[in-house]
Amino acid sequence: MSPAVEVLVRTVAVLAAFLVLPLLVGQTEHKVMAHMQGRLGPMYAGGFHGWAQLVADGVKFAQKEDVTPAAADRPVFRLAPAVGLVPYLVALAAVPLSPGLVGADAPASAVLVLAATAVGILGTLMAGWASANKYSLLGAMRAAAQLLSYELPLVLAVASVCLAAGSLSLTAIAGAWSPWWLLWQLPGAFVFLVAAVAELQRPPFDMPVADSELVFGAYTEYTGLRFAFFLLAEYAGIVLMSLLFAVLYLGGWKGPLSGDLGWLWTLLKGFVVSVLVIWMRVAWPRLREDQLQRLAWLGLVPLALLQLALTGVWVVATA
Amino acid sequence: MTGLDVAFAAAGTVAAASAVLSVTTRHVVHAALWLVVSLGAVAGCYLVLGAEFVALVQVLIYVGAVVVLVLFALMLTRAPIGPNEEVSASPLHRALAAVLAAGVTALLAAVLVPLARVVGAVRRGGPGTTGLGEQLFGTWVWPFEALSVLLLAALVAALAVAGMARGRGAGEP
Amino acid sequence: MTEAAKGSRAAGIPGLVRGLAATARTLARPTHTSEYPDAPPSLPPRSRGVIALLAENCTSCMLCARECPDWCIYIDSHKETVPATTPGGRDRQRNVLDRFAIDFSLCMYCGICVEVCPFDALFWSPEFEYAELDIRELLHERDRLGQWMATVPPPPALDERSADPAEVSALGKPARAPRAPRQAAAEEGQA
Amino acid sequence: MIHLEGPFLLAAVLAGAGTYGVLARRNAVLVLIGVELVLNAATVLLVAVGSTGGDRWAAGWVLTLFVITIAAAEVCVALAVVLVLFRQRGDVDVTAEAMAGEGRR
Repeated sequence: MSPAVEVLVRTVAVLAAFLVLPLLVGQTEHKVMAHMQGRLGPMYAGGFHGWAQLVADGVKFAQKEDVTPAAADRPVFRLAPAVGLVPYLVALAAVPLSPGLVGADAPASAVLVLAATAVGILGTLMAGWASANKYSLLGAMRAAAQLLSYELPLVLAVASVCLAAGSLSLTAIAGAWSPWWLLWQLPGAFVFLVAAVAELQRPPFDMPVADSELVFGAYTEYTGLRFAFFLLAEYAGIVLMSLLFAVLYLGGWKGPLSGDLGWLWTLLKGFVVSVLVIWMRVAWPRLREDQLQRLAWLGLVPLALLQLALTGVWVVATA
Repeated sequence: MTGLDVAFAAAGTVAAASAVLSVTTRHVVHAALWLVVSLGAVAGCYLVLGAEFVALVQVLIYVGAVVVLVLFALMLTRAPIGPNEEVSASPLHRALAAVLAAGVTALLAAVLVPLARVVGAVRRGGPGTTGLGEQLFGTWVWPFEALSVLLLAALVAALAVAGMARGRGAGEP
Repeated sequence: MTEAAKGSRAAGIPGLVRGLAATARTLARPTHTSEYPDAPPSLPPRSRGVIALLAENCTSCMLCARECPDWCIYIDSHKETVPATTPGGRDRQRNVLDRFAIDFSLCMYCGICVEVCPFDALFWSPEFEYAELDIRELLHERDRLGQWMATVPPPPALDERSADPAEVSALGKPARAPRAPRQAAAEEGQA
Repeated sequence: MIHLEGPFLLAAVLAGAGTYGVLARRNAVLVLIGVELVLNAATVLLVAVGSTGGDRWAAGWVLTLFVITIAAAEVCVALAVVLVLFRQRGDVDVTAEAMAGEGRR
């Protein structure tokens, strides 16, 4: 295969995964959340249990009018959804499904993924500021405060795993994984999961989009496709964080029959994690802003540092 | 001119142009956004130079944290939409600043560009991520530790400054 | 930190677990959703859907129209003379219903009209699928009201243990003793 | 292979732009943006010479990481000061008379 064709195939594959997996998670959220609340969820679109609901939603969004508020900062307002969406696409390309199955095999892919997700927040900030709406601005500022606070424990937790594996490459990390890590890296895994949910601004950490206080936070003024892009970014974020959790803490493609079907294991583990993320949304109430910061700085950061020390001591002791 | 030269020229042009825009724009928040573009393009330059890890850290820390903090501060200190003449000094002041800035650029370029031949050319032969780690925790381990103390001190200082203001605010009738 | 905050912190983790458990339990149970257009809803007996009219019973007495709190019942009628059936008898006048309409955009389903109708001409029907796209089309005329009579459920059976209706129990009673003649009573009074 | 003229020129331009930003801006946060640009001029230089592979310049990358860390610390403190300033004076104009709000308290 010539390099050009290979690049094309990889790009198309990553793009397809980027468009399909979030829809899958979204539909799972529709159905799981509905059943957890004693409802059925969408039942009509597509015939069988409403499987095409999100496709129909997409068509609906595409038909809607694209409104830019008169007082808004037009270029920034229009650019924000792309800034929010593209980093997740880049990050998803670097997450391996199995040793040979990765969109772009970067040597320091763990750092690449973290760096890309850190850029995604700019989209929210731009959207919130450019909307010329006080709720949007408040939502953006809450999002900024929240994401800055939770970035630190997230990076520390990932650093611990990288330390344990002795590599910054996600492929090598999952390669070095052994079931013993489940216990050894448990505090780090907990920190990562909580911080990831907070990074995604999902309930119980959805202060920035708290509908009863801020309408829809930074996305209040958005309509049509641009709004759909933000939604897609949220679900792509769930996919990304779940796959990352699977690769970092659950061994990725390791499992029975992992020879050829390793990628299936990664997807399956990632799916389980995303169901957990959905479950948290259904089961728990939203945190207050001060509780949010307290949890990050007094709970997660010390725990992540503790995990880092534990990992370091163990690595040095066994070296 | 090699292919890499062209790539660096492209990224460098973007970085330089957006840097100039970020210090000349009259929109407060646009300045920070142009800074994002500039820093991102600088990260691209690092990538072209073969320093992936430094590029990633640049994006992670600079774009992900520093600029977000700057934007946060801009929004907290009133950042209206639209051009605002108040953000820059008087025209005379600006002209003087421009002369000085041009002087700095000319001086640096005059010193550095002849040096370029002396130093050689980039062969993307940097230490690599592994080498970087070895250097960081070998030769440079004490400065590294000192930096971590600096970070801690900065954190405490920021908290103290914020707390000081709050204490005073509470004291006011 | 206050005592209350400490208490809530202690209750935090079990509370979170309870939340997860409750949602998981609901997930495992059948849902409450009724798929209405596909599956008919199971309405409680005697539910108040719409008011049906049995026009044959209506005497145009106007009681319902007058008792209606928001005056949503429209009745037009005229008098007709029924010729005497017996020779030498009197001609009788009779009300004939021309129009009976209920405006369901005004009706608040209080049921007072059904209660006050002395001739059992109005009934509650459980039928509820009569939504219209235009509010003016909710003014339903006599024939439409009459069609709903078919959906009115039969009246509930009488309670077996209840006392017999007055008419029935009256039949079973022995006849009263004949009154004393008026004369005798007058005499007793004088004595 | 990349000729070093490019990186060096970029560093010069970034430093010039940063200088202009520091001198010509009145908003304290925007002054900070100028400072960031000057710091980036330095890191561009460091990375470029660090990538030449010469032993003399081997520390370039490490120093870049240090500069980035120091920049983060600096921004952290500087913004805290700016926010306090804003809370006390109601603006962040660095050309206004020093502590114009002092008389109020």
